[in-house]
Amino acid sequence: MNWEILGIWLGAMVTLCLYSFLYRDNPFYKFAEHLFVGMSAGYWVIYNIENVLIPNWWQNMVPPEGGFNWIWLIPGVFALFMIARIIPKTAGLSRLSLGMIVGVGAGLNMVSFFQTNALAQVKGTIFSVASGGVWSIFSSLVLVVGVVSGLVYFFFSKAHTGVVGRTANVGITILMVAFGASFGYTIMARLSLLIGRFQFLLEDWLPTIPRLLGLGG
Amino acid sequence: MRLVIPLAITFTAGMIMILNFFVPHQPFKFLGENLQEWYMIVASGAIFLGVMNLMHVHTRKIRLKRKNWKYSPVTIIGFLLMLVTGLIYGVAESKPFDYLFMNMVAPMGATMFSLLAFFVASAAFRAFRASNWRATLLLTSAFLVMLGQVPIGAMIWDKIPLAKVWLMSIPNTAGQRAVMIGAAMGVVSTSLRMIFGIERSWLGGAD
Amino acid sequence: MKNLSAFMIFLLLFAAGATLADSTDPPESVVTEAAEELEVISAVGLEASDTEEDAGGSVSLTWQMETVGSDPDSLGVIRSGPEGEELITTLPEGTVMYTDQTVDNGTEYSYWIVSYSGGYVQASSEVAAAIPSAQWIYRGRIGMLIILSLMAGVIIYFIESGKKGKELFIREIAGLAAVDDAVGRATEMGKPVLYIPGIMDMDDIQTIASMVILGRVARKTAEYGSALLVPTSRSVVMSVAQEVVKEGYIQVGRPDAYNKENIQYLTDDQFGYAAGVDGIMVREKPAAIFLLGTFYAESLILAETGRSVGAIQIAGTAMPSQIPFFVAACDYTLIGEELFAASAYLSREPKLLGSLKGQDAAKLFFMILIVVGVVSATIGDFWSPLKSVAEFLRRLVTVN
Amino acid sequence: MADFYEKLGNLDRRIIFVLIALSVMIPIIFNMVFPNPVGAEPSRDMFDYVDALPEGSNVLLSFDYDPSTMPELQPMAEAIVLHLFQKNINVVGMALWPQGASLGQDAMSSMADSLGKVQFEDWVNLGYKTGGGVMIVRLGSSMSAVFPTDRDNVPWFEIPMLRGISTLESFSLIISLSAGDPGIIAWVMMAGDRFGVPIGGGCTAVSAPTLYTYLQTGQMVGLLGGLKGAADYETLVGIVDGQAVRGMAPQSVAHVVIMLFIIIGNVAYFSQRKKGGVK
Repeated sequence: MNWEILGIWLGAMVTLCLYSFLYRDNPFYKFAEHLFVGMSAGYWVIYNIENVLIPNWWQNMVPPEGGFNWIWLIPGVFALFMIARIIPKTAGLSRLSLGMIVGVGAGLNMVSFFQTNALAQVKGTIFSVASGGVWSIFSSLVLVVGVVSGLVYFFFSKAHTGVVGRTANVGITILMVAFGASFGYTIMARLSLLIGRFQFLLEDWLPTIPRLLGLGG
Repeated sequence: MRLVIPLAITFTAGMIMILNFFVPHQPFKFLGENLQEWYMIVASGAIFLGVMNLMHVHTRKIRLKRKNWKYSPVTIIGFLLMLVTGLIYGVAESKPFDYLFMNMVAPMGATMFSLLAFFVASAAFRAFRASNWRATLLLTSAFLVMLGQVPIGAMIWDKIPLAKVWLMSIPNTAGQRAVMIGAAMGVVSTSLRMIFGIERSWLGGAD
Repeated sequence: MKNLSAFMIFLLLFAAGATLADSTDPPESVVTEAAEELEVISAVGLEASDTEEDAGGSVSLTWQMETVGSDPDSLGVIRSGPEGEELITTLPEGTVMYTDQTVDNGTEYSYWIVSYSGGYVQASSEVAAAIPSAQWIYRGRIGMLIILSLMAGVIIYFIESGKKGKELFIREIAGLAAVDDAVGRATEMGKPVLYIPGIMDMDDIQTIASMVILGRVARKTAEYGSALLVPTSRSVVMSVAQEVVKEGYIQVGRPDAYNKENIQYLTDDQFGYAAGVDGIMVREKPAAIFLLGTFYAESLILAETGRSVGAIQIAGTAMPSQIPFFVAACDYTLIGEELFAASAYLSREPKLLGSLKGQDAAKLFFMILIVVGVVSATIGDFWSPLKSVAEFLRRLVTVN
Repeated sequence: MADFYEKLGNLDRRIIFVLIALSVMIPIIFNMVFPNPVGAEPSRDMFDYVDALPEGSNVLLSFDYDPSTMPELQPMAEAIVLHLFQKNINVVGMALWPQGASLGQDAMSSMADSLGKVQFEDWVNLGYKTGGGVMIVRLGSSMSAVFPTDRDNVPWFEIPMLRGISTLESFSLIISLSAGDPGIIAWVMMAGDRFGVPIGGGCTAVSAPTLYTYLQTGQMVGLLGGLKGAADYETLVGIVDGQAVRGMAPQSVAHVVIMLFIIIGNVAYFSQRKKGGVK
């Protein structure tokens, strides 16, 4: 049994089933979709066990060289509280774990978003506009005006009328140009994904058909 | 009463993470690092909750013969197949678990990802209509960048690829920066509302 | 006799070394000739200091290696402290820094680097001492701390003033005004409402914001009586969604209409989730679809399929790379900060509207910072004192 | 006549899907190659700068990527190495990513065999060193301290072409093929800004926009962006059916198809508007 060819055929079959969705919803897509959801859920359970629960928790709580670190019981208990939602009576316990997760998320997001998305971007926008030729001066002006008017567009507590309205209009205009440019730019990356899949179908899968029928080399 | 403890935990966890960023001194370094590890363990431990729900939904669908119930066994078998091979054979290369992943799960992921090539085209066809001047700007800048990406653009006018570079380095950067700075303000304000318990509907409590 | 010749060569090296030091490019021949018989080089300019901005218990050592001479086999770091003298580590030659983490705060330690060659200590650097201690603040992050606490103070202030009933204005946000008629349309057509909370977990702030909006949407579907489907990609998000939707139905007085089966987990896999949700879309044919939270490449797979089933689509995310796809495929798109304003907008609660005013104040602060920074940097090119103003502003927002 | 335009405007999207599938499949099946004229853009600036380097000058080529980004960056590596060898420029290879060293070795040794270039005289591979930006600063003061030997453990002083090289300033150009971090940004900050050595490079399409700003401020002399950048350099160096140029064929056809549909969509839209409002 040539496992390699079987592997290519399995891959090709599920690929074609998923592509059938482009025509319309049909039994082949339903089959592949349900299979994909089930198998990927199974994959991520194993992934979580092998890459997070065992190395980061179990091996810390019960180190191979013996002994027991009680401190690692705390996350274990919190995880059990989450799973306790299954039983309606103890579902309330899961709120404690939720509290921890949301707390860690809020604290971490707050500082990292503020550092990378706010301060670093503001720092990048403070520069001398008068460097380089006329074209680079114009570009720098567009960049600075774009950022400032973009921020004005995001104003909530003032109606977009009068001066604020006009600046916000300049802002949304530059935002639209930015969205158009990044949409157009991404097309090449998406197409190369499709090229990769078709190369698999045309150059890996199709040649196996004559070999299987004993015609080819 | 049932809300006070969770909100207290959220406040402490949030403040620890913030202080861990600003203060290198001992208690916060130890607490901050541990908290991040603990959070990861709780979130990944919770996955059993999800898969139990998945199995429950599909077994119930079969029992009640709901619409498309005939496909539910496929999900259950697919899930058990990966779970059992993963537990028995382990995740090493060329083992059944890895074989199934490389030859079925990964290709399905790549195929769904490649659907974007089709959807980008149909979205462009429908959305890039010059209905108002803002949509016209969206359309022209997308069109110019696409032209700049392929040789035909350079054939028409050799400055077009430069226009693509300009559009991507100036207006695109300005737009992205404005969105990022604005979003960061929203993140800070939402985080504060969470940490100080001003927003509590996510806990299912009356606010 | 052997020692005399070794000494002579040492003298030759010393002379070559001296000439080498000041002349820029040494004559080719001198350098190669002397290379064979040279003294093993030792570390010079050793500096020991308490490791900056750490939790204490560590000393940083930095040094250079002499350039003229044969390389040692390896380097040894010797430390003398309260427990006496000991070799704490050996390092490959050519290393120029080491951090000793095995020290206690407050005690003085002295260090020196020895060069081993042929198993013996051939050369040793001079001694350097340091006292490890813990610092209370990352000095590079003080600027950020000031701005962040200023901003937090302003936001809390506006929340408090909101509580006191001060009338707070908030501009029209098209996407959010459409929530009502989107749910209304779904009810008229007897079709379900589909709410997609993104693919990240509850630690992601956009997902948290999405859960709060889900609470508001759940109240509307409870009022109107249409079905609300919420497929999730993470188990924790599933539990929060069940909690929030149940609460929405209870608050509107329709606990019986809450159907836990509609809020289900699919898979943690990004594209498995996209495939599953596409399946739900084409089979349930929802009349209104919400895509609010963190999305990556799968954003257009969902939005384009939603479009094909003819649903009103309201999307919102703070991921700059995905907004263009939502703008192209959805009827309304909440761009970045508008996603976070949704809960205040929909609930109209004074304290939430207050926090929006605080966000506007912060944006105003940054806008002024940018404008003053750019003006002073530009004029600074011609009139230098202003350049230091721009430099100061840049340092204020620098975080390291 | 009006409903023709209306039907055209709401064309069934599956027609678009079929055309996109064909425009990708046909070029792959028939291995088509299209002419690839290069406009006045950063890939041409990169080519012109290398082309203007005098014979016998030294260029440092850093392979900062791994197999996952090979489709875009390996063709760039081969085209750049070919161009440097054609100009009889000494190529010193190194890598900030572990697998970059072996990918660079493939590119350099294959090109060297075809052009009769001799290892240690015309090109050398110093291999991978960890440390990213910090290591680059160290290269600024003494390269032999960081690379006492090359990738095959030949000591620095025994390699003839390296005798004239002591620090980064001995190079007339540093080229980094970068898939992320550490990569071009580290080279621009640590080598370009600090030691004033001209920096050129190639990167994946996804990281190109952030790097374009370096071109505008003059911190980079040229940049190859994604598969299109690789195809441009292959064309400029004279490789006719290079890997990247072949890869560009389905891209060009599909892009043209999408652009045509945008035009058709607008034609249908405007003709309906003239005929009294859109439904």
